[in-house]
Amino acid sequence: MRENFEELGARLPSFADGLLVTIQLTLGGGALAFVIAIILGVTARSEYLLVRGGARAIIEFFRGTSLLVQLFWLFYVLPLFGWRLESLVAGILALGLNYGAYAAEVVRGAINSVPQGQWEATTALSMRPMHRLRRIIWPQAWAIMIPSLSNLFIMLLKGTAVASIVLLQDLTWLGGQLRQATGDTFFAYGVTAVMYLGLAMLIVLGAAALEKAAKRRLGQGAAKATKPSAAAASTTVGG
Amino acid sequence: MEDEASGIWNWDRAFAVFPELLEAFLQVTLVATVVGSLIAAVVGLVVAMTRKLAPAWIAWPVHGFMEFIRMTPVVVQLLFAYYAFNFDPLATGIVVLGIHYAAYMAEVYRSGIDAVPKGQWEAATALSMSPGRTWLKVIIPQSLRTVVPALGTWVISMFKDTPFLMVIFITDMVRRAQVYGGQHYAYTEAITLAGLIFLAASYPTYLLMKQLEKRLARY
Amino acid sequence: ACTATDGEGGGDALEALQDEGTITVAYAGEEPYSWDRDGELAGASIALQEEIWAELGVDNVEGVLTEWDQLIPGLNAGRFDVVAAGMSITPERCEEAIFSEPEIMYYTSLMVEEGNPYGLQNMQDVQAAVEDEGITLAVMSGAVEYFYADDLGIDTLDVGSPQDGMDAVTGGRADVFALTGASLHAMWDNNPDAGIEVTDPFVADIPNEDGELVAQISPGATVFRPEDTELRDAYNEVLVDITGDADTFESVVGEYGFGEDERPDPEYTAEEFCSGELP
Amino acid sequence: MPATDPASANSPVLQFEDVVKKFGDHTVLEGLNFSVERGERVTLIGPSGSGKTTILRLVMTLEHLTGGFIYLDGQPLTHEMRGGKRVERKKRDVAKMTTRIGMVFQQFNLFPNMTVLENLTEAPIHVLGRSKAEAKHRALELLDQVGLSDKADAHPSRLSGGQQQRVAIARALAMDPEVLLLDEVTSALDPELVGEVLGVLRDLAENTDITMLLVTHEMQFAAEVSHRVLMFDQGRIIEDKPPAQMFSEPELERTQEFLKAVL
Amino acid sequence: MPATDPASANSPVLQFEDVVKKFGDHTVLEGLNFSVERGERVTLIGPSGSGKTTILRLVMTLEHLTGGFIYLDGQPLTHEMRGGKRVERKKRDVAKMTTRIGMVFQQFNLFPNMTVLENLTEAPIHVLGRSKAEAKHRALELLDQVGLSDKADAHPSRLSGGQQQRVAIARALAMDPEVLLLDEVTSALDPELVGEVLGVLRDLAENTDITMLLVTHEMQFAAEVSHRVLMFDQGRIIEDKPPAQMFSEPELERTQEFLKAVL
Ligand SMILES: Nc1ncnc2c1ncn2[C@@H]1O[C@H](COP(=O)(O)OP(=O)(O)OP(=O)(O)O)[C@@H](O)[C@H]1O
Ligand SMILES: Nc1ncnc2c1ncn2[C@@H]1O[C@H](COP(=O)(O)OP(=O)(O)OP(=O)(O)O)[C@@H](O)[C@H]1O
Ligand SMILES: [Mg+2]
Ligand SMILES: [Mg+2]
Repeated sequence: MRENFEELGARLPSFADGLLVTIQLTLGGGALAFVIAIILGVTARSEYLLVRGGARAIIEFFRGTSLLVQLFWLFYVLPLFGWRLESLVAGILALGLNYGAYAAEVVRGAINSVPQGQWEATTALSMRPMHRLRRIIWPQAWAIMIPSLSNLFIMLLKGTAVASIVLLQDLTWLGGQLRQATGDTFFAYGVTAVMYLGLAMLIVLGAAALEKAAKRRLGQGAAKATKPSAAAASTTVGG
Repeated sequence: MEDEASGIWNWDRAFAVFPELLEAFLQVTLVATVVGSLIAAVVGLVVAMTRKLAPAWIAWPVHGFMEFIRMTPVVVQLLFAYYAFNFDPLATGIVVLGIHYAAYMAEVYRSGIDAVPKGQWEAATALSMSPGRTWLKVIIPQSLRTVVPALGTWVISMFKDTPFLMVIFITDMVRRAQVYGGQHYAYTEAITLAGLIFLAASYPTYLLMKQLEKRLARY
Repeated sequence: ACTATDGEGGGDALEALQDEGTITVAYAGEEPYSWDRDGELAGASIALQEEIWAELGVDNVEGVLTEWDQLIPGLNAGRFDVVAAGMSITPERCEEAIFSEPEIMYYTSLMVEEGNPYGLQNMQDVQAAVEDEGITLAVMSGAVEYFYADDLGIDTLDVGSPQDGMDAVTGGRADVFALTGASLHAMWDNNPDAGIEVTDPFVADIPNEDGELVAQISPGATVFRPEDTELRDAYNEVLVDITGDADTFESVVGEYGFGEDERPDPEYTAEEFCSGELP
Repeated sequence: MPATDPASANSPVLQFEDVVKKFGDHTVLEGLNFSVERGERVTLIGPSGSGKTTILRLVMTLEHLTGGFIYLDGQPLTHEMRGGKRVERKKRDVAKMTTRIGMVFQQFNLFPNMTVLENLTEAPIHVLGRSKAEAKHRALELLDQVGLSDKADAHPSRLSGGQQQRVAIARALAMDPEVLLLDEVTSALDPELVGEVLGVLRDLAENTDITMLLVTHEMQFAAEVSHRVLMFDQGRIIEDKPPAQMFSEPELERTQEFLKAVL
Repeated sequence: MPATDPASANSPVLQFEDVVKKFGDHTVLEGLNFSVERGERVTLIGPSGSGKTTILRLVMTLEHLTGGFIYLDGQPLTHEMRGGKRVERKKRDVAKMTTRIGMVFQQFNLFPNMTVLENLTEAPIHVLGRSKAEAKHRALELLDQVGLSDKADAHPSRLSGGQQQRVAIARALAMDPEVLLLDEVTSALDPELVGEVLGVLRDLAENTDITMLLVTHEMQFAAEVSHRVLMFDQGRIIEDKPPAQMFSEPELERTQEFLKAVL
């Protein structure tokens, strides 16, 4: 055990680098996924069949083929057509597209679950579609979608473990290296698991804070704040 | 796609590797997903009910454990289980996948259960129905309607996590594609086909779930 | 650091590399061939690369540590210039990639539990023990031993890396792990307390299509992109000077425990392995 | 279902003794005392938030009793004195007693996943242990009484609000309760549908001697069917009279004010 | 906001011409014709499901018009005849016209993510293009009218149902509509709170000459404020009279029946 920790200590600087890679992928992929989710989630509700169909096809395609395969295409096949992406870019792009497609369903579902009466009230006040979406529907949908998005965000964090496919040396990769150096599989992956757990906790805490703020804005805050909730933070449904 | 950039796509190769991939898909990916989903669906429900029914000293540790499962990569869990218990690798892998997804499905069940109106519980109490009967006949049947589509999403997601089984030396479809690639130094066809098989498998799953959802929405 | 050659032909490729002063080499992390030794690129394959590229006027060899399955796709996608992971030359692979002349000969060893309870010394022993005693053989998928086992009709546990194989043996998942001797010995040296031992390297005898046993001569070589034939030829010219002379060879790779046994017979050519004339 | 316990012979069927109910810091009922005799029909009236619903829910054990006691047929319901201390009774024992109480909710709360008939037979079969045939027979009888014989195999979602509420009443009656609690059972209905439900209840009042505790905003109906009206304000009974008196000559100013607003 | 279009000078402010509305196979309205004059207050009554809500929703363009035309100030609203064919009008043009119509819903539908003041100023600023100061000034004026000046900065969730409904009325008025549609605006309220909302509407009826089309079950209120009452049955107008006559001497048996049930 002692040697294991010594080995780990010696590798801490590279673990810091690996952590940085994982964080870059998570934040970059998450940000991109969020943007894609909004675009696809909104267009998938379009009244125009073509727009809606297009969004649906994109969502199904990126949900249906696996992240691994998408990454392979972006990084190894695209260059054969003359498009070369940097490792980090390819990683972020693949994560963003894949999880963006999942999150699009969350966004769509949350928008749909804003009560019908709210939509009708905006019509009664003659609001334009974009204005309605931005000012009335989104703030309400946002509060609904946070728990599911945080769930997906944790999935995305874990999904960054495929980074070694694009030659990035992330936490999982470094865990593998530690395993070779120590010959102790449990120790190496235990350390890795704890690091992922730490990052996931940060996401959970962040999401809980966001949800609280969103609910407060809807006037639901203090009224219901009876239970301190690790539970509320992790609620519901993905995709 | 195929001719001018001759290296990119070779149909002969695609036809050669396809049966191999399909075989691995049926033997590993499909089996793992189907059995894993069943485990996840059952364990998830038990966990969700534990959190509702069991005393705190049981409910909280179970919750904590499931949160740990949910927040750490499945790869790590696979490796741990594989070396800690000397069971059949495929069985170990399926159980680990099942429990990993149970952590997600438990949340789905929980929100489904919460979505059953409070009045239903009260009506059951007013009729002096036992808790067991209330769950069995009132709460679970009603929550299924909201729960099934969300569970379906996780089943589809599980399909695409089966390649992680390769860390415990199970040759699933993607692994088979990589081995083929390593043998012939040609990966594109094999990996792409694996992706398309995933797509071909998840889309019908999605349709199946829709169908089921409709059936449940009948009343 | 990756030099994009975009398939304009090998001659230009070498020039471009010389201008750049750096060649990017992919390796898979397998001691003693090519691995990361305390943050520095080391190994017999790497030593050869450095020697040869220096001779060709490229001073700097930069390594990219890569998983096995990413080596060839990365090479084809221009992510690196050559693969120096001691890849075996086989007819199937020659359809999609080009190899240098043989660089280092491989021998197979077996990693077993300490005391070698089944007394395994070669592939025939393994085959017999699998059939009679039901033992489990682990091989690394894609490695030559994987194909040996296939030809011998042995059901295997297919692991993804050398470390996986060792874990399989120490964890009781497999009774024997067959891999390149040098790699297994390096792992044994690094883990003297793991409760394992490694047999002496041997040349595997594998039945051909007619069922006759054939000794498997198995060399590793550097892989180039298909269009980089001129680059490969330039590399070969320097390489054969090294492999053609026992002392020179020893001086380059001796540091990593390689010697005359591993020096390829100059009569073997990559072409013969590619066409299936050898082994 | 007359009570067999001798203690109950002359005691009121329902009795509140120093009942206290708090939600967090908010005290809704503070030391409430009243009782209902067997066969009596009592209506609770009072402004919104005065605690009417809370009283019914306490009887049905849907809320936890903060202090005091409720007796059914002279027996303590959820809490009793033992060894000089007020202690909670065992869940099992409580459950056994609540089978003698039925409740109809404002929002019907029919089980949407069961047919009308299943709604009516589920509890009699699995709680009272009746045979399927017996439960079904009784259910059809009740459906006939509420005028819905033809809807036995329909799902609740196919029924109008008024029909759903009539089924809910039948469902409560299927358990042959001694006490029936009714909480604003018409206020979720369209005005035209209110009549049919009140009709069913009127029938019930005329033809049975079931004890009823009800909350309603239909004052005319309350006047017709109830023996006594209790006026609530801020969690206490401020007036307690037969309906004729209560509606024609309310004593307190608060009652007058309230009646003016709702009549 | 008097209409500037000369076509509208003498035409009714709202006119239904052969209006047809189907939900799938189910025909709710079949060739409905009626009109409302400027400043008139018209109440729709009739049994549940007769299509009253549907009429208001069609005017507000919340439902798609299956057949016929609706005119606002003589101009076609959602559909018009062009080249001898009935065609849909452009969304933009329709949206422009609907700013002249306001609607108050049974369930209030206030925006929970905004304060009361923001609820009232959002559309005037972003739809009508008023300045913030102007919108705010008008909003406060209206809040004062409905007696809620002190709630300007509160979130709707903090208000009682009656208060929420009063805000909803103020919100609709903030757009200065020519026509105000009100669909059972008191039926989601506790009986005691109904009064305050009716009071606000009574005020409005007395002090402005806004055109109102309303559905209500409060017959007394309808009698007080409306100029005309239309009795609906099965998607058609079966009686059309001033309230005094309608309630005292209904002609048709169906109307008598209905009024007996609800009065
Ligand atoms: N679950 C609860 N948590 C907190 N407060 C509650 C709860 N249920 C009821 N209350 C409060 O208790 C008080 C009495 O409520 P109750 O529902 O009994 O009144 P009510 O007389 O039935 O009124 P209404 O005529 O509006 O139905 C109210 O102030 C209410 O806000
Ligand atoms: N979205 C819809 N889809 C299908 N049918 C509908 C829809 N909306 C209304 N209907 C039907 O149209 C008919 C008229 O409904 P509407 O709501 O206009 O009646 P109403 O007169 O307002 O009744 P109430 O007094 O109950 O509010 C009803 O039969 C109703 O079931
Ligand atoms: Mg109440
Ligand atoms: Mg209506």
